[in-house]
Amino acid sequence: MTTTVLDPPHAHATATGIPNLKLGMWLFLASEVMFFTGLVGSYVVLRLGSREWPDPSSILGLNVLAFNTFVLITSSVTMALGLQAARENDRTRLVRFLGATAALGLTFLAIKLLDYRHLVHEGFTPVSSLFGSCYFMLTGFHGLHVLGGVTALTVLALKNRRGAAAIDATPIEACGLYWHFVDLVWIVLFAILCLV
Amino acid sequence: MFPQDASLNGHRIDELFWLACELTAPAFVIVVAVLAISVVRFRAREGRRASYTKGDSPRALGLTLGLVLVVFVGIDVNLAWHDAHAFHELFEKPPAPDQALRIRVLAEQFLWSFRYAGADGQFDTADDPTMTGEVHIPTGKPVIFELRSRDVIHSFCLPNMRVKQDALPGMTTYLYTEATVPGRYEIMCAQLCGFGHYAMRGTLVVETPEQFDQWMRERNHEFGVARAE
Amino acid sequence: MSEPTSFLRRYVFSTDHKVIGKQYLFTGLFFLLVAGLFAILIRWQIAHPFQPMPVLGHLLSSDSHGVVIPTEYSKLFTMHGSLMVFFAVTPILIGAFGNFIIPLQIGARDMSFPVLNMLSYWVYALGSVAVLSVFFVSGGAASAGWTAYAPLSSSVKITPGFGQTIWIVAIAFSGTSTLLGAINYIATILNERCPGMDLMRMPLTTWGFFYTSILNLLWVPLIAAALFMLVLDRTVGTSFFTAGPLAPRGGGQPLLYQHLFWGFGHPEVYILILPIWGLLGDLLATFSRKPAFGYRATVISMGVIVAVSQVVWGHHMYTAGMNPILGKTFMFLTVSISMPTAIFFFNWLATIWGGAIQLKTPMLFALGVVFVFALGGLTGLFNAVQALDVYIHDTTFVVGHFHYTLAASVFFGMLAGIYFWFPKMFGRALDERLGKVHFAISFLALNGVFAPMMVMGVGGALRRLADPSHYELLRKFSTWNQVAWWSAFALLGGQLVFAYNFVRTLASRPTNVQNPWNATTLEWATSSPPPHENFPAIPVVCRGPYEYSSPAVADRDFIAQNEPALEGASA
Amino acid sequence: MTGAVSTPTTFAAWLKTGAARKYLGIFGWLIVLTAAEVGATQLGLGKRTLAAILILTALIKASLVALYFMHLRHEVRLVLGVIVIPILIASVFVLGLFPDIVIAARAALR
Repeated sequence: MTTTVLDPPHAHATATGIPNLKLGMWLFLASEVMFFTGLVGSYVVLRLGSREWPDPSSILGLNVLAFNTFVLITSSVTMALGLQAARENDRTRLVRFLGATAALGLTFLAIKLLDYRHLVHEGFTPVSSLFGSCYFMLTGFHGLHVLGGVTALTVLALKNRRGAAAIDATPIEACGLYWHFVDLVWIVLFAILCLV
Repeated sequence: MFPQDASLNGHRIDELFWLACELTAPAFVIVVAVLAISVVRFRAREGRRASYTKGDSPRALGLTLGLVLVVFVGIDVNLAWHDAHAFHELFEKPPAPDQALRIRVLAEQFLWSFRYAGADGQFDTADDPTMTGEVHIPTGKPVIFELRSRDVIHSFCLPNMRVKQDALPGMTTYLYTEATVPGRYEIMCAQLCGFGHYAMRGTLVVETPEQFDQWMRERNHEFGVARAE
Repeated sequence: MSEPTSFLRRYVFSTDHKVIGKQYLFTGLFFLLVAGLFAILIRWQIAHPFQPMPVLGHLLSSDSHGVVIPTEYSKLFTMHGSLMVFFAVTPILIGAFGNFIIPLQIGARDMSFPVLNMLSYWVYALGSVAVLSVFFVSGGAASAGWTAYAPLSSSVKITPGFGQTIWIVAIAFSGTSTLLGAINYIATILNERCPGMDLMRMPLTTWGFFYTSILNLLWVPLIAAALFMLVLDRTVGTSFFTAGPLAPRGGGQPLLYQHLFWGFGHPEVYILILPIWGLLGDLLATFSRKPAFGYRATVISMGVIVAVSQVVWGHHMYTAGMNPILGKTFMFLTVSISMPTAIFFFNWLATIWGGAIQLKTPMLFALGVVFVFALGGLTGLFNAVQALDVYIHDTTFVVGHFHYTLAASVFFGMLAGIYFWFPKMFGRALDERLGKVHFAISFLALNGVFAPMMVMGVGGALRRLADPSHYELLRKFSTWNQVAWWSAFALLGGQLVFAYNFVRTLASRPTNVQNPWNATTLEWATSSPPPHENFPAIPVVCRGPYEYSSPAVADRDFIAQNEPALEGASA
Repeated sequence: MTGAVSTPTTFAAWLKTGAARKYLGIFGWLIVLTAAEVGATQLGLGKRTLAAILILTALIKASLVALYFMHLRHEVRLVLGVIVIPILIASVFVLGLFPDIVIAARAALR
């Protein structure tokens, strides 16, 4: 097995030694930090500058949200294990872990949608109050990020189903970084949007 | 160039402007002079080579830092210092409420309305004289404008007083001024507020205290009667 | 990778950074023309309020008989500003030059992510279609100003119509394209440098793009967040940025939008000017035949400005009733930007001082930038300090100031770049004589447009007034407005010279001169236009970027970056 | 496959190997902290105390994810800079919003 065969496009030696895809993903995450700063920061100052703010627990179903947190945290572990499998060049385990991660992401989204339906049914909508606007805006944008992640995971799982060459772990690593970041955002949202 | 200054503190703005001109003009002259001299004197000519200097010598570094220091102390700190004082004088010293005339300004697309406290000295009572498009103030007495907006952001701009202040929906902002020269001046809206923005014009009528008191009495009477009816 | 052969893959959906750069260039020039024509209409209206404008006025709407009515006027300045910033200047400077120059100057075969690069262009193209479509929807184009302050922009009761909403989405598209580009540029500059190309050997142009991309990477997402919330306010009916009677169910904060907007908006002005600063370093050195003076100091100063520019946004909001301590902090930080800027001027002037100046067209435009940017930069101090700014805030003085920095400097810088790199892009040089005529007209006309704005602004003339003569105070400025109008007209005429030169040169026979300016940086070390994947063999860099008039060689006055080490020459 | 690490055959055994074991440990901590968060809301604490506790726990959880799942603990300086600097800038920006949006709005409400 020669190195040229192993070398996927753009995995050539880089000036910094960091693979392009990984560096690019970190840069993208830096921009995501600023994006969520815009959204979360707006929520924080709008809330602190408001006369009154409802107690979230009186509106949101905490058990459902806590379960969803559990789902997303679990998906982060399967993602991390998937990368480990990729590094050990274990194709079967990699695909299974990627699939599990995507499935957990989908579960999160499904629960989210049911939660939305319930809330709207209860009269808590994006226009019912500033809290409603913030809740649906923040969880909505987070949900879209989860959806994007699920798509990427599915594509990667399908791509890595079979092949004779060694697994290129860099795309898995980059996808994992994104997935963990989405998880991280939810951890913050869960605490400051849903619990406080 | 400036519009007529009819206020107690407006001259500070004009002075600041000329100070800023005095501080920046030499820099501009130097830049243009060096450009002109270089283009004339250092044009490419047969047999002459450009000097091979990269500006990384300690001398160049010293020059650079010296320049930075001159700019910082001579221009930045100088201008900011004077400005901070003027700003404090114009915008950060609310006059004592009992010695000032309070006027509520309500901005909406595309007109200004003004409300005085009326004979009882209280706002939001039925005897408050309200005016649209025109506001009267006396000379020699500080005025507090309390600005609100009904729809979008407007900006209450009094060029002859050298002040302006945004009026935002959902909150109250304040503007202080004191007129010195009687006359009719224009009020402009300085913040884009829609298609009619350009026509959101008002009139500021500055009167002598006697004229103003007379005018106020008439208005109080007018609105007091309106209440009685 | 071999060169694609089909027309589509070669010229339309190409992943070659040079092709993408040209796509950006042509699209951007188109928008420059459109937005420029809007400016002509604006100047006409100000100088001749409500008089029918010949030719152009009739394109606006069929029933106004060529008169710019106030509703059209609001749309004109809104679209002028936003098209210029997001669809003309950003794509030309960052999209076109950035794409074309970065890989060539650092000795790379292409960008780090060629497919993403192609995607960036097409996202921008999609945004272009969207932003042009607003002219054809009911209610017409956006009209809340390029700043789109809420609640004017956020409330459909105040500003109805799809145009405003589509406009917001289109700006978000343009931002997304810029963001993807920024990721690509940073990764490319960090990762794809050829052997020997240390960071401190990179040409200043590339440094400019690097810094600009950092600001784009961080702040475009912030405006994206604000724009999404704005769209929600308009479509779903939330009230993030609406307060008072317009938001009966509990209001948000109009000021929050301003903070988010300027949080991005102030870095944005540096995003636009940083590439020009970088380019000046290259051009002044090349045409003075002298190393760029204080290269390291320039690089550090740019970095300082990048850092400070992110914490000065509040100086746009002094009249909004800002917290006093916050106001003072913003004022202090803002004036401190004059220090690194002074270093730039010192270095530029020291570069040409003692040089052997060749007054070629790119050099003329570069010197023009130094002149207009001096005016723009110095008038910035007037706006930076609180009390004075409150008086000139929202007057045409501010408009004059930011047009000197963002329009005049950027425009001249852009033209300098086009004249300079045209031979590299297309294998033939623009005509020098026509270029000089172009410069002379542009230089006089630009000053004729923007200097009157400053004078009138000090006199109290507010911006965005459909008819300044509505105010007695402003009627005395009619002569100045005439000067500005005729200058704007002349400016447009001057660009016809450029357009003629551009088209004629493109139609002429290529000369393929590799290095017409005898420049040292790597883009001149390959053929013109460069082949697919840029270099026959990846170059190896042996020295800094500006070895002009080095005593190490006697027969010529430059040593290219990739020439093998010479005896006695130091890096 | 040449060069591949000899993988433990059973899944259960594999989960006990170095990296996998570490991930599962972090997972345990995250679950415990989440439970603690939910529990804290039931204690009837003051609003400020509760907020402080929740923000602190959320930061710890976020750090665990960033340091171990995203491997920031073992990253080179460049990558750290790419992500840490924006977080600092973002914090400064949000703090800059406070005087105008929070403090001024509260003063206006009084």
